[in-house]
Parts: sequence; structure tokens; C-alpha cells
Amino acid sequence: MNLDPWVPILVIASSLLPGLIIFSLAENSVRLRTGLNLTGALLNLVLVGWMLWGVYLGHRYEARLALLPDLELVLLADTLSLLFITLSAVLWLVTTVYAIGYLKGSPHRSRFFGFFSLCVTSTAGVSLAGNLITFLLFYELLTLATYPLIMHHGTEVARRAGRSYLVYTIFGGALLLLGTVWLYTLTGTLEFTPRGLLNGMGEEHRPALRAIFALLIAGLGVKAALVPLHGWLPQAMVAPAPVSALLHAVAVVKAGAFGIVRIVYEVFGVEFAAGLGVTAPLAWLAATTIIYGSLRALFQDDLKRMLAFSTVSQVSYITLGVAIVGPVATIGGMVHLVHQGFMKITLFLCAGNLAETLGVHKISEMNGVGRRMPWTMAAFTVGAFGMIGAPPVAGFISKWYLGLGALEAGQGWVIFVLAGSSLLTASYFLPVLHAVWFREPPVCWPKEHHFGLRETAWALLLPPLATAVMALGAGLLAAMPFSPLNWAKLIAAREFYLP
Amino acid sequence: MERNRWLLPLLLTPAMGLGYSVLSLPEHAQGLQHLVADKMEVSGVSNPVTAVLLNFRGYDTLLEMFVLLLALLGVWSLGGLSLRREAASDLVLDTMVRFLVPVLILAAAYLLWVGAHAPGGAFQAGAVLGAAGVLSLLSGWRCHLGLAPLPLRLALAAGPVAFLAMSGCTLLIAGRLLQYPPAQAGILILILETAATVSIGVTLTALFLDKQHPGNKDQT
Amino acid sequence: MNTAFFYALVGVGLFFLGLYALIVHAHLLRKILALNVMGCGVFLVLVALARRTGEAQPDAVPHAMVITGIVVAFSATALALTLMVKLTAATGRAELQSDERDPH
Amino acid sequence: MVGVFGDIPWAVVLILLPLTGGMICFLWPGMAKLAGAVTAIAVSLSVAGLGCQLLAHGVYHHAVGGWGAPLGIDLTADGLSLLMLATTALVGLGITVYSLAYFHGEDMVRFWPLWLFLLAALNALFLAADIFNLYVTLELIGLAAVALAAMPGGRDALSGAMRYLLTTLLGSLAYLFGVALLYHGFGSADIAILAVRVESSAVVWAALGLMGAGLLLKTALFPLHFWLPPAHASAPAPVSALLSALVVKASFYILLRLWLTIFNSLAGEVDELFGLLGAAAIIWGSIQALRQPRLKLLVAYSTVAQIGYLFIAFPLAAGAAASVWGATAYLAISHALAKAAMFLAAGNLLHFGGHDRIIDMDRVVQRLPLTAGAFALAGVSIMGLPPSGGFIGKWLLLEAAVIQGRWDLAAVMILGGLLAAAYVFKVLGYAFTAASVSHEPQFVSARMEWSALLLASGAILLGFLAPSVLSLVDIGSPFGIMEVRP
Repeated sequence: MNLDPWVPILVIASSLLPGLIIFSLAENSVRLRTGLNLTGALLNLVLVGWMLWGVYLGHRYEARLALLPDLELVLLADTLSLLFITLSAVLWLVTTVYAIGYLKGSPHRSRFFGFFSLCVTSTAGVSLAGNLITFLLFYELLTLATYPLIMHHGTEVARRAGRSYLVYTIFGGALLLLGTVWLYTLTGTLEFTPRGLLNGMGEEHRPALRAIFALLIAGLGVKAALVPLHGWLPQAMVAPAPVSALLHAVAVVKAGAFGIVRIVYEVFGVEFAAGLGVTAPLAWLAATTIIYGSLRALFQDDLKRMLAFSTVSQVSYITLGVAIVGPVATIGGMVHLVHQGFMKITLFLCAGNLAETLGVHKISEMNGVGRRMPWTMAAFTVGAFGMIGAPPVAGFISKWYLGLGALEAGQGWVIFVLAGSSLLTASYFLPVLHAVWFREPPVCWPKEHHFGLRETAWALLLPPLATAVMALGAGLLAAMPFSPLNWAKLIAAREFYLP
Repeated sequence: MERNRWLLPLLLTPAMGLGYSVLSLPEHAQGLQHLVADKMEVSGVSNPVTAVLLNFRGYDTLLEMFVLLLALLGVWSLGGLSLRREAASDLVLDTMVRFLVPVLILAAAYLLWVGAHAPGGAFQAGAVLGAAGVLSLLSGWRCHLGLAPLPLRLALAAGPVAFLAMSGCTLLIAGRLLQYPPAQAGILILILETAATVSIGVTLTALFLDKQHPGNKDQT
Repeated sequence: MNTAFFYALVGVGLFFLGLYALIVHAHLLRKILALNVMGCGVFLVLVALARRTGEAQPDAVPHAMVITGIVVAFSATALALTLMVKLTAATGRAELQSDERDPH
Repeated sequence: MVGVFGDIPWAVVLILLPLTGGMICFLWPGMAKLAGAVTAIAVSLSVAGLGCQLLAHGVYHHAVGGWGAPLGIDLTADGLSLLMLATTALVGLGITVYSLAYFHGEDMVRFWPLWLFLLAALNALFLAADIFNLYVTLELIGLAAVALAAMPGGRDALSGAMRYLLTTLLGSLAYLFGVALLYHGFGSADIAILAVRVESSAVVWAALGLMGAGLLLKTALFPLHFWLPPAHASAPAPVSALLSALVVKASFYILLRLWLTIFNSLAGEVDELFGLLGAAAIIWGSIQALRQPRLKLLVAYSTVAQIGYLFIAFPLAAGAAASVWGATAYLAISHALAKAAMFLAAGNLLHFGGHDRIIDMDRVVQRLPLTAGAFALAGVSIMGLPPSGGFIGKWLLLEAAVIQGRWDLAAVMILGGLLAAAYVFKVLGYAFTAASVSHEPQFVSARMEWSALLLASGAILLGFLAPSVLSLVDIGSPFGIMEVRP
């Protein structure tokens, strides 16, 4: 019996089943819930590792289920999906550990972890989707699974944030649906195909295809927080810190960016898209978003809001890499999908630690916090330097390849965008770092909790340290096999530019 | 009232259209008359309307019995319609009812019997029986003391239950719903009609039993 | 035009007369009566047109349909009247609230 | 085994069983609950039996009395009938389980016979092949439904039921007039015979107008929906669920049947009109739902909107009949499951808090998680988000609309989905927050919560069953010949 088709199904099940069981658990069965969570996350990681190795050796993991008489749900592990799912599997484990520590003793944890698992299930589905309808299904599921997480506190503010989130995402989902249906009526298939499934479409369809592209990108751009569709993201900050971390680094925002990658490369085909003339506007949109996000971040005092606008800016690097059209830029965009995840999750987990341990939420309250929480702030510093793009942190690699790719594709203006964005990023992160390390701490913190000799609980401290190490490692060890960079090169080589 | 100004022409137009379409029907049409006539011999009765009601389209009549029962259930569910009169005895009414009720019951029996070969039948007989019941109620008559709720319900259910039983039997024996063996069709139809008459008559009367009445809402 | 069609036309007239009354009158008893008039119109059409056989015997099937229809109409009227009585007892008026009336 | 069960006339059993069950409830009220539960289960099993029969032998005919049409009455079961029967049985089972816990004392005695007779009438309607027989079943359904809707007895329920009764009677009379014309015009009341004999003439157009108007009124298509919200909102929760999920579908089923058979060759412009009204229903119903302060009214207006989707199919059917009607049938059954679940969930919330004001719902996500979950899952299907039955139906309709270049209809469907999301999430948003005024919560039994949740899960599960369900519906090709995709 060939087990290969079952692997992607097992990956989905490894987070779905624990999630469904957790819903039914009583609030105080902490041990069972924690066990389920960690087992699921570890199992998920093992399975993904197995697929990673298998795909590297040329295996094909594909599962199909008929959805309609002539349309199937497809789960497929290829190099591109593995890039994303590996990221989500690793960060899920990290975030789960963190969330267990973060939510210790707070109410409604069964509900929280249930939806948390569903959220990861959807992300896994998004990455493993082998055609557009499967993608759409998990993409909408992601919306539904994240909503209760954003609403978790049940306050009026949370309700408004949840509403705003839905207004954007449901609207985006509707556009995506319309675009998908339209595409389907033209092609009769929605399978993701290396080099695009539209190759060979006739001249007469070009206007329709442009409209479809706009619909799909607008639908995905909501989650990818492309300007002007980014409005929900800063509001969604009311969610608990692990949720924010997951939303920004892996799940929602990345799902949008990943979708854009799929659409441009595997539905339209990047050269076909360039021929349609739709990549240039996309590049401009991404560039605008990058600059706009950085500018807005510059003027925030709320730490999480600043990080949110930083996300708006940073995620668009992925879109930019896609829209530049060229193998090297592709590598830059792809690898940033992973790198941004490591760095941003570090920053958010650190922000969560500050809020949880010291009650610090604002940048103006962060003076001297490095002396009180040196480890946390060290991780934060790594993340911040990564965002700026300073070597040797991973962010540098992304920007390097993006810049090279832009030059190779003859789009020099991108260099200015990159440089400008780095400058802006530096100007909102460096003052923070300065305050953290070199200013005098206040006499007392807004709301301090003590954890004995440690600066904070282990479950809160270890995850950001781990991700900071990953961010560093991805930069330092970029030349090693199975590094994100090499995997991105594999994608570029295997899926896009070799015949 | 001004909303009615345009209502009249608005209704006249479809009325004229409908009138025209009725007139456009052919002058002569057989309908199913010949088919009915052909099968009269095996229907068990000689009155075509009864044959259609209880044999050819007996299934409609089966459902019909339940329509009536449903109406009664609905009325009872709302608490019933009260016919109780506060006035004491009215000699004229009382005497008339004493004479009329037996006559009506007789008339009902006759109508039931005659339905097999001439106009008449269960519905007509039931209606007359119901009239007798309502008259009795109007004159202040109440359920007989011996008449417990279950018997009343059984009388109400007689028609539907008879139809159900007949359905079950025909289904088991002939394999078809309400397919009577031609030889016994006449007697079977008479049984059904009798049960239906009882049901209809009692139902028409029972509609006017109100909540205070012992015949209704006896449940715990 | 023979008598069958005359009666059928009267039936059509009754139907629309009833419909007019149903819309115009607010009192529930009138509405219920109007529905009964409409029903009579339909029954008349059914029975009248059954006479077109050109023989002594009219078509029996519509007659049976009308008997069925009468029982249905009767049952519905009984339920409607009860509802009306209860509604009147509950609201003090034998009308439906005009603010929620049908938007015809 | 198969041989013995294969020969049982399941279709007839489906009618006689609930009639008998109802009769037992009437005669011996003490046994009402038992009879109700047993009947609901037996009906579900019988539908399964009928399904096997249809799969093995194709369309099922039963000539009642052995006469056969046109003299007698026929019963027919094809894929479409089977689908509706199965939906009725499933939703009915869920509502039965719910009602076992919901009704007590006198209400219980009143509810069970009415419900079982209604179930029988629904089954009879879906099996009928005779337009006059359809009239009788319609009236049975109407009377049972009104009696059920009037059960609470208060001012709202009584006036809602009164309005409902007047409307449903008017609709039935218009339908009966159409029956009279068709019978006198073509000498039969049998649908199949009429479908062969009917040709365009004044009588047919008059019948089409009368029957169409009557059935639209009963189906509550905008602007004939005025009676629906008060009646559905003021009835007891399980009754609201029955009315919205099943009763409205019954008259739509007749309309669809007639349009697919007798009026098949006519009615091009009428199709456009239906589409227009359907679109208006979607927009108007959704906006009204969004504006309602009370949950049950919101759900009732949502029904008005969802009915609109069923009529969107008419103008599209000319291009791709089978897939469009398949989509419509799919939407109808998904809506039946989802809406039943929604009303049951609303009933739980009403029972729990003593009111159904949306903004005063007090943290029900925490306190009644199963009910909130049921509402949310049902909402997913109503919105047409994947994976759900509602999504499948909407996808197929959207596909047809885009292929035929009907961007107006596509836009309305998308907009309807957005508005549905708005009203569903309005409720869910307040379900998370605490209310300003707290109240003494009432106990809600587990059966009431689970039956709502299971029905809602059914609507979601339908999202994965499309290939088999669609092939089942196609038994006897009720929608004409399946067209081949290019």
C-alpha cells in the first residue's frame, strides 16, 4: 500500500483532531490539553520533516477528494508548499509553548486552543492546497478560525476589531471567490501548475484575465495587508500576544502573501503575467505598501501597533519579489516568507513578554527595559536588526537577493525602495533599541510580575530565544543544505525557470 | 380608500383575461367521463361521484379526512369555539331540537345509504349529522355523562382510522394502496363511508366544544 | 355560448369579487368570508365546466374534487374563525395591525 | 434480505407511517413522545429504503387503487423527490429530538399530532404526481403549519398565524383555480400526462399565472413575503424551524416541478421575472435581517433572502439546466438544514436568556458553546462560505451566471453572501461580549443543544457530499437531460 497520499491528510489531521478534542475538554483539564497540543505540534513537525525529505528525494505526496462532479479537493506537497508548511509547523510548536505559558490561569483556554489548532490546520491546508478551490476553502476557514481568537477577550474593543477584521476579510473572500469562479469558467481547471496553468490561453481572453488577476490579488491582498486593504491589521492587535504573533508571522498575513505567490507563479505563470502587464502594477503596489507601512510605523507609540505597521511593510517584500519577475528576485521573495516569519514572531513574543511581565505596552515605557529583561531584549534586538536588514541576521539575505534580482530584471528603482525602507525601518527601531539598552529604567514598572531569579517564566522566555536563534541561523548558515535560502533556490529552479 | 382606486382596474384586467381563457376552452370536452363510466362496473357503486371519491381518487379522500381532523386539532389547540348560551331553557328551540335531531340522524343515514347509487354520500350525511350535533349544542345539550373523552376521540378518529386500516390491509393484500377487490368493493366502500360519516358529523360538532367542556383537553 | 360557460364566468367573477373584498376590508370576518366567496367561485368553475360532456352525465371527477374542496374550505374556515375569535379576545380588535399590513 | 426490503412500497409507507403515528398521538396523548420519536426514526429508515429502491430500479411509481392515471392518482418518486424526502426526514428527526425536550404538558399534547400530520403531508406532497392531490397536501400542510404557528397563543403569535392562514388560503385558492383550468383544458390532473398534452394557449397561460402567483405567495418570494417574518418569528422554536426549513420548500418544490414539466416549454419572460424578484429578495431580505433587533426576526428575514437564491436559478436554467437545478436543489436542502439549526439555536438562546434581543445576549459563546457553535456553523452555510452545502450551491450558480455572462445575478449573489456574513457575524459578535443587564439564565437541555449542532454540522457536511448527492438527484433525470461540459 502506498502511504504517500495519506501523509498530507495526516498533517491536516495532526492539528485538526487535537483541536476538535480540545473543544470538548473541560477548562481545568490542563495537563491533557497541554499534552494534546504538544503531541499534535510535534507530530505535525515530524510529518512535515518526513515530507521535506521525501520531496527532496522526488516523492510526490498527493491526496484527492471529489468536491463537485468535476472539481476535486487536492492536497499536494511540492517544494513551494513545503516552504510554507515547514515554517508554520516550526512556529506552531514554538507558539504553542509560548501560549501555554502566556495564558496560564486565564479563562476560556479550551476554546482558545481549539481555535488555535484550527487556525494551524487552515494554514497547513493553505500551504498544501493543490488547486485554487482547495486554497479558497482553507483560506476562508482561516478567516473563520482566527475570528474567535481576535475576539478572545470578549470586550467591546475586541468586538469592534473582530468586526473590522471580518469586513475586510469576508469582502476579500468574496472577490477571491468571484475571481476563482470566473477563472474556472475560462479554463475548466484550477490545478496549481508549475509555470502557470494559463500558458497558451488565447489573445481574446486577455482583458478577462486581467480582471481576474485584479480580483484574485485584491482578495488575497486583504490578508497580505496590501495598501489600501491593510486597515484591519493594526486593529487586530487586541488579540492575545500569541495570536498576534501567529497572525503576523505565519497564519493570516502569510496566507495572503503565499496566495499571491501561487496565483502569480502557478496559476498565471510569471512570464505570462508579465506579458499581460499585470506584474508591474503589482510591484508598484508592493513598493507603496512597503514605504507606507514603514512611514506609519515611525509614528506609533504603542509597541504592538508599531510592529503591526512594520508587518504591513515587511510582508510586501514577498509580493515585491514575486512582481519583479526574475529568478533571483523570486529567491529573495520566497526566502523572505520564512525569514520574516522568524523575525516577526520573535518581536511579537518579546512584546508579549514585556506586556505580561512588566505591563509595558508603549514604546515610551521601554526605557532601560534591557536591564530588567536582558534575554528577551536580546532576542528583540536580533529581530529588529533583521527587520532593518543588517547582516548577519536573516533579513539581510532577503534584501540582498531582492536587490540583486531587481538589478537583474532591469528594475533599478526597486533598490531605492529597499534602501528607503531600510532607512525608515532603522529610524523606528534604532530609537527603541537605544532606549531599551541605554536609558535609565524607571523606578517601578507599570504592572510587574516576579518570577524568582529569572526575568520571566521559562515558557515565555524560551520561544523568543529559539526564534531569534533561528533568525540568526537562517542568516549565518544560509549556505547549508535545507536552509531556507537553498530551499527557495530549489523552488526557483524546480518550479519556475527550468523547462 | 384611495388605495382602492387603482385596485379595481388592477383586478379587472386579470379577471377579463381569466374570463377570456375560460371562454377559449373547447365547447365540448369529455374530461374523464368515459373513463369513469367504463370502470363503474368494477367500482362497487353506481354513483359516479361516489366512485371517484371513494375508489378512483380514494387517496384524496383519505387525506381529506386528515384535513378535517387537523382543523379540529387546530381549533382545539386554540382552546375551541364556545357555543354556550347563558340563557336558560328556550321552550320553542328545545322542542324543535327534540324533534329535529332524530329526523336529521335518519336523514343522514339515508344520505349515506343512497350515496352508493345517487347523489349523496359520506360528506353530505356527515354534514347533516354535524348539523344535528350543533343544534343540540345550541339548545344547551351537553355531552352525555357516560361519554368519556377517549370514546369521543375514537368517534372523531373513526373515519381516518378506517381509511388507514383499509390502506394497510390493501397494501398488504393487494400490494397497492386502496385497491379493493371488485367483488367486495361495494361493502368496503360502505364501511369507509359509514366511518367517515360518523367522523365528519362528530368533528363538526366537536369544533364547538370549548375548553371547559369535558370532551376536550382531558389530558393530565 | 352555452350555460356551462355562463356559470364558469360567474365563477371567475366571484373569484375576483372575493379577492377585491379580501384586499379592501380590514375586518377579519369579512376577509374570511371573502376567501369563502373566492372558493365558491373556483368550485363553480370546476362544476360548470364539467357539464361540457354533451351528454346527460356530467364529468364526475370535478364534482368529486369540489366535494373535497368544500371540506378543505370548511376546515380552513373553522380554523380561521377560531383564530379570529382568539385574536379579538387578545387584542380587542378583529383586525390585523395596519402597520404590518401587506404592502400591496 | 435485499429482496424482502426491496419489495416494500417505501413511498406509501412514508405517507402512512406518520399518519398512523399522528393518530396514535391524538388517541392516546400519553404516548405522544414515544410515538413521535419512533415515527421520526422509522420515517428516516423508510427514506433510506426508498433510496435503495431508486438506486436499484430507477424511478418508482405507485398507482393508488390500481387504476393509474388519468383516472386514478399516481405516486412517483424520482431523485428530486428522494432528496426532498431525505431532507424532510433528517431535519424532521433533528426537530423531533429537540421537541422531545422542548414541549411539556399541554403543549406536548398539542404539538405531536400536528407535527406528525405535517410530516405525512410533506411526504405526500413530495411523492404526489397529480396536481389536485398536490392541492390537498398543500392544504394539509397549511392547516397544520398555521395551527402550529398559533401555539404560543399570544398576541404576536395569533396575528402572525392569522396573517399566515389568510395568505396560505389565498395561495391555495389561486393554485386550485389553475388546477381547474388545466383539468378542464386537458382532461387530466396527472402531471406527466399534462406535460405531454399542454401547449401554449390562453388557458395554460392563465393557469401558469394563477398557480405561479399562488405558489410564490406560499413560498414568500419578495414582495409576497410580508406574512413570513411575523409568523416564523413568533412561533415556538421547533415550529419556526419546521416552517422555514421545510414548509416553505414544499410550495417551492411544486413550483419547480410544474416549471420542469407542465410549463417547461413556456415561460421565458416569467423566468426573467423570477430572477429579478429573487435578486430583490436577496438584497431586501438581507438588509431587513441586518436591521432586526431580535434574533428570531433576523433569522426569519434571512429565510426571505435565502428564498431569493432559489429563484435566481430560473433565468439561468435555460443555459445549463441540470447543473443549475442541481445547485438549486442543493441550496434548498442546505438551507433547510442550516435554517432549522439556526432557529433551534435561536430557540435555545431565547429559552436561556428569556429574550432574543441581539445586543443583550450575554456571553453565550462561553455559556452555551454548543448553541453558539450551531449558529456559527449554520451561518457558514447560509453565507455560502466553504466548506458547506451552501457554498456548493452558490458555486454552481455563480459558475452558470458567469458562463452566461449574467454579471448582474453574479453580483447579487456575491452581495447577498456579504450581507449574510454581516448579519450572522453581528449576532456572533454580540455572543462574545457581556450584556449590560444580566439575567437569570434558564437551563437548556443537552438534547436541545446537540440537535441544533448536529443539524448545522449536516449543512457543513453537505459541502463534501456533492458528487454523490447530485448523482442521486439525477435519478430519473428530473431536470431533463444532463448536459455535457465542453
